[in-house]
Amino acid sequence: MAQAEIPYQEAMPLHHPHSWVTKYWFSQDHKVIAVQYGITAMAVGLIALLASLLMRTQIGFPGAIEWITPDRYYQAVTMHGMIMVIYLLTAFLLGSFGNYLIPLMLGARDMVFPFVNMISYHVYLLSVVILLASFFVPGGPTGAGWTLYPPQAILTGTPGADWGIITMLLSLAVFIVAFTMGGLNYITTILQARTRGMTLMRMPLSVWGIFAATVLGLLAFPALFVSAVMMILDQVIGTSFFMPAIASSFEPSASEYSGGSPLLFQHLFWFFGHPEVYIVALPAFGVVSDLISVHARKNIFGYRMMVWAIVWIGVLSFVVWAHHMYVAGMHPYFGFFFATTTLIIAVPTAIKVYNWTLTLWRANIRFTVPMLFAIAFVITFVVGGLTGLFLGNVIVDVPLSDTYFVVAHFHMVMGVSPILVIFGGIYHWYPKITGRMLNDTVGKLHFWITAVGTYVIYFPMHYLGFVGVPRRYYHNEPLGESAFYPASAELLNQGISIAAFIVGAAQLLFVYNLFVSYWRGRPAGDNPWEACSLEWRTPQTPPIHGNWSDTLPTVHRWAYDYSVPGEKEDFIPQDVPHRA
Amino acid sequence: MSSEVGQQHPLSLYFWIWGLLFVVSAGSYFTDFMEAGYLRWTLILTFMLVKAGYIVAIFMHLKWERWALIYALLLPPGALLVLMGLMAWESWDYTWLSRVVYFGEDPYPLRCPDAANPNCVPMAH
Amino acid sequence: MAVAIFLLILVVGSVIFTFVSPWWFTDIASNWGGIDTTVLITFWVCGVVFVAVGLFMAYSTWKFRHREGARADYEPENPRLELGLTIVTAIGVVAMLAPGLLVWDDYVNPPADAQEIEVLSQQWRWSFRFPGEDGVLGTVHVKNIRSDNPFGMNPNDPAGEDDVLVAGNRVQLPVNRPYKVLLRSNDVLHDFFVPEFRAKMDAVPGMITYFWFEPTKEGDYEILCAELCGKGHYTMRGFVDIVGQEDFDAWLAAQPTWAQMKAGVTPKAYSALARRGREVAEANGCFACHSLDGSQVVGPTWQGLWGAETALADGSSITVDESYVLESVRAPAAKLVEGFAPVMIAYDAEIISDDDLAALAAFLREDTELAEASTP
Amino acid sequence: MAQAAAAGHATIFEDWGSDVTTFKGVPWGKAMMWIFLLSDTFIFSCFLISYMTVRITAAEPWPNASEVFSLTMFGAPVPLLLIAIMTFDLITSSGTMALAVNYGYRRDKKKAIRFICATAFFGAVFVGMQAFEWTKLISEGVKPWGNEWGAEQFGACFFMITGFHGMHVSAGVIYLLIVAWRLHKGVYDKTNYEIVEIVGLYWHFVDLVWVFIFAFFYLW
Repeated sequence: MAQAEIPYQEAMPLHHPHSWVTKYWFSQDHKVIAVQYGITAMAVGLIALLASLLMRTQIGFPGAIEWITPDRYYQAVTMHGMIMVIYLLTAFLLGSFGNYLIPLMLGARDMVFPFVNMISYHVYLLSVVILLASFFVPGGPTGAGWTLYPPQAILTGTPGADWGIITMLLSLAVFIVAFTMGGLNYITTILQARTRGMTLMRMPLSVWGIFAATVLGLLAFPALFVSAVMMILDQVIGTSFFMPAIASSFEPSASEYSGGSPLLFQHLFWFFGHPEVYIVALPAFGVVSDLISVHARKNIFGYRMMVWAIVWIGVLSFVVWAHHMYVAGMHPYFGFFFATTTLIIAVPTAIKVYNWTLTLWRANIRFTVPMLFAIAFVITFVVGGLTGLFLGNVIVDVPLSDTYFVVAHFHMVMGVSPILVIFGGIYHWYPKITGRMLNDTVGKLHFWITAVGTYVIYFPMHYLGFVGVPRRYYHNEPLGESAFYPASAELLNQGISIAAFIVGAAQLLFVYNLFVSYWRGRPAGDNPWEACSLEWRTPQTPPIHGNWSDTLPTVHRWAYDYSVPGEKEDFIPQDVPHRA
Repeated sequence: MSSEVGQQHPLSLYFWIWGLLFVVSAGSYFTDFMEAGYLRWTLILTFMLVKAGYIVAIFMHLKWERWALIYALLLPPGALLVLMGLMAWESWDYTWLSRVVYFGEDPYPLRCPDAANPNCVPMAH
Repeated sequence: MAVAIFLLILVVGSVIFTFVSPWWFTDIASNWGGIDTTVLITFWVCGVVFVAVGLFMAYSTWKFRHREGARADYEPENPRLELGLTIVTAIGVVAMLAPGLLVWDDYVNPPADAQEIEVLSQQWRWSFRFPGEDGVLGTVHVKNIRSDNPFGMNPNDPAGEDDVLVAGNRVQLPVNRPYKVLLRSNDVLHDFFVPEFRAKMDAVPGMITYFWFEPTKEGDYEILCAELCGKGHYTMRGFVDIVGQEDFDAWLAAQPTWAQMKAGVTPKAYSALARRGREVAEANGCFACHSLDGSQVVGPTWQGLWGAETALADGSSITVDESYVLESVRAPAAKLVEGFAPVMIAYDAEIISDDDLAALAAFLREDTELAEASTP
Repeated sequence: MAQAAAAGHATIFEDWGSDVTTFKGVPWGKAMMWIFLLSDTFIFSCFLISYMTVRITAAEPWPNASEVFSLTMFGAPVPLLLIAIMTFDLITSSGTMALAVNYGYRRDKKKAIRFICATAFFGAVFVGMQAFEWTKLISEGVKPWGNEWGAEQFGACFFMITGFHGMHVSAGVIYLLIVAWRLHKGVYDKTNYEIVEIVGLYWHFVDLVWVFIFAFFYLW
């Protein structure tokens, strides 16, 4: 039966490029699209990095640059958050890693609908263009915070409440269209276009993570789409979905609103927003599992548990959303329900951490650059995950919410952690993409500055939160003898800012490495890391359009046969048959 | 197996379902002439689910798909039921009540004589 | 090797930092010691896990680093170990969750004798309302808000007549009495947060939210807005002064009730031009940043402004007169008052016409003059 | 088809545990359409849940849909008359679509095309009636930002939900016509004509959504 169906894929029509434009710009090759996604996401990510440095300048050294007015500060806060979460992390982990790895790891020729896949990237590019356009519209980009809570997002007390917010919402809606086109492709490919022998329980965990995240995305982004549509209507034609009766001293016209519910927006936003956390986290979990296994030369510990943990985290992520809203004024009894579900989700998450560390036990660890990033990810994620238990436990969240504790927590868990994985993944797969290795020395320098620097930035920040320093303050000067911002805290903020500048600058090393190694890097060979999974088994490196030779590979084993007792080599690729 | 790809069913089945859908829709329409109350709501929801069921099961052929697909499609909307339930609870038991109690807004004095009474359930119509 | 040392330093360093650094909770000043306890439980459970995982990783990365000829174990899974870890984790989770839920149950159920008070928030200041002698807060609605009814009191609700209205960012409360704080917002989301009380809750426009607490220690505590509410978010501060009962009674008695405010106990005989000036100020949102009662919000207060000697940011000083007022509206940054950030936008003649501006100046002049005239 | 549900629940584990494909016998395009519809279900549900929330929280009275959407016939107002006609029109189109799918699998190309076109026609009629309904309502004073009878969210929800549904119907009509044209040109001759079923899934889904809108918006 398998033999009967596989020709369906082998006969797949491939639109080979005929010109520069169809090869690099309108390419239907998933590998090119992956690189397009990656470059675009990184470029827009640099803007987010700049925004964060502006913020840190103002927080560490208030008034040092007069150009940073409150308006610009809040715009930087907003754009930094939104770009990082959506346009960098989501786009990179799914658009870039997803596109590159799914067909290669599953032994497919390409995504099932390459044309839709190509359109997906260009719609994403359009959403980025609209996003960047918001910097040039009257009033500048929105400064409502990345959560875009109404009513303030569309009232004039907030920067960019006219054009800024409209372009932001429009860009999000377009992004969701792009994601849907890509996501449908990923899921259909994973479910319907695997090669012979590739059962779901033989898929590398990277694919599992991307698969679960894509499912979450397809079910969660609709809530954001719907709230974006309704907020645009509220802003442009004056409906009152999210707008109750308002008496704004800034905007007399706001009195035309009545009867809407700001809480509704928050529920919809977090019904999307919490799965979004896992949309970013699950691919990172998957990729890091593969990195650890390959470079520790040991099978991933407890593969089946890892898969089920991914599935359960995905399922539970839809019933925990309101733990972002414990002090938002929602129904007080929701606290019991959401605290319980949230702490339940900690169990599968903890299992994943245990299994990563247990994979290191009795391993044979090669401290390559990807491995360094993977290890740094685990310890960063441990800190971020544990502080999540504070914020998920409803009453503990009360004094800590909306303080720097929250900032530190989510940067650890969904800022730094996934980015460390992205770096690790790029160092790991760059040889496959380009055929050359990234420079090891520069890579290690980049790693140490980034890993140590981010810890120095975010670990002390938790304690500012304990003191009670609220987040999103343009400056913290207390009015009187207030304990919430002692002089020592100001010193701490300066230290954090300096660390942030250093880490920010260090990212240039990475960009430099990417460019220079493309031409000067050491040739990589087919399988420099001696990994088992299928992407290293293509006949050519870099793989050609269509990935495989005339027949697709046949899979005989899981992707983690490292150091199998009695075998000569310490790894057995997936398409090597068992000995009779 | 090889020759029989796709869905082939006798035409009469479609005509039957087609007819039934008309009947159920008519029933659904005539609930509008009823008095408001639990009976009417029961009928509205029943007709709605019957109609939706026929369309999905027969017209969209889900009845003849394999369980692997059926469950993959029917389970995820459970998340929506959680969202819907919690939003309904919060809306009437908390947001609406606070508007009535503190803002003195009560458009339906007959519907809910004692607004502060938590047993007082707002029902439309 | 370097990685193992890095992990070791990281774990040990984090622990030392926790105990040595001066940054921790402020001294608590309310009944919510239970919150601190649950935080500590969570802190210890999580801290132990962090140290254990960190040290385990440090040891593994040192012990099992790659050596020539070495080979890893082959161990796909170990169901007993995995089950054991799952159970231990579940126990830890319950240990944190159970006390947390108990305290939350306390948090959302105010005691029957808790006194209701209202905190009214708007961009970017706080006001407060006490229920008066009848102990009942009158109904309110934003639709009622006018310049002569800033709290939006329902004019037809007798329960509101004796409500005590406190404008300005400062409020007093007597120590050792439970309060159910009703939170109301006129415009956007705000959040009433006093770090020393631990408690906080968002104020959501279009509905009422609440939390309760009982102050246990006298002192002045700073109120922070903890929910982003626009560009003036960071300026939205105030004070809660926790005092003895007698001090509080005296203070409360000095505040106007709604009935007194309606009757115009302190009427001001503005000219028509000045009344128009006040409307201009309201229409353009000036009162969001400039108060009339002496409280410093985002910009300088307008109380007693006219004719006052004002220090400027560049070190010079100036007497407030018509030409200065005009300049400050058209080009606010030109002569910035000391101690304020240059956050005000410039209002050109398209927004506020010259006539309107003259009316505004007249309002400022008469407001100061009338206040001086009424002061004995 | 014996592969049907009758095969039992054990097939779930077989299918999900197998290689190559999880949904046996489901072409790529059909799998993709199903997953898209699942995602679209979340969009429409979020719209309807939002509508439910603003309706329950509304402190102003909610206009009575059966009065607002009545048409005068023979001098007496008949509630929801137009909506009922629209409902029957959409069911009719669903029936023709089902027949088109059936003929597609019988490889009766001509009849399949004919019924697809009939479906598109009924869809276009639906959009036309909706345009009429919108015009009438707007002229009677129902606007997205307010109406004379009560809560302003009534109009906002109405235009948003029916508008989004109407856009789906319009897109469906175009999709149907494209498929019919390509079928006629013989683009799909080498396949099993599963494209007809794929477009049919979309069309039935649009009808399905209307069932919920009818119950929750017009009858509530």
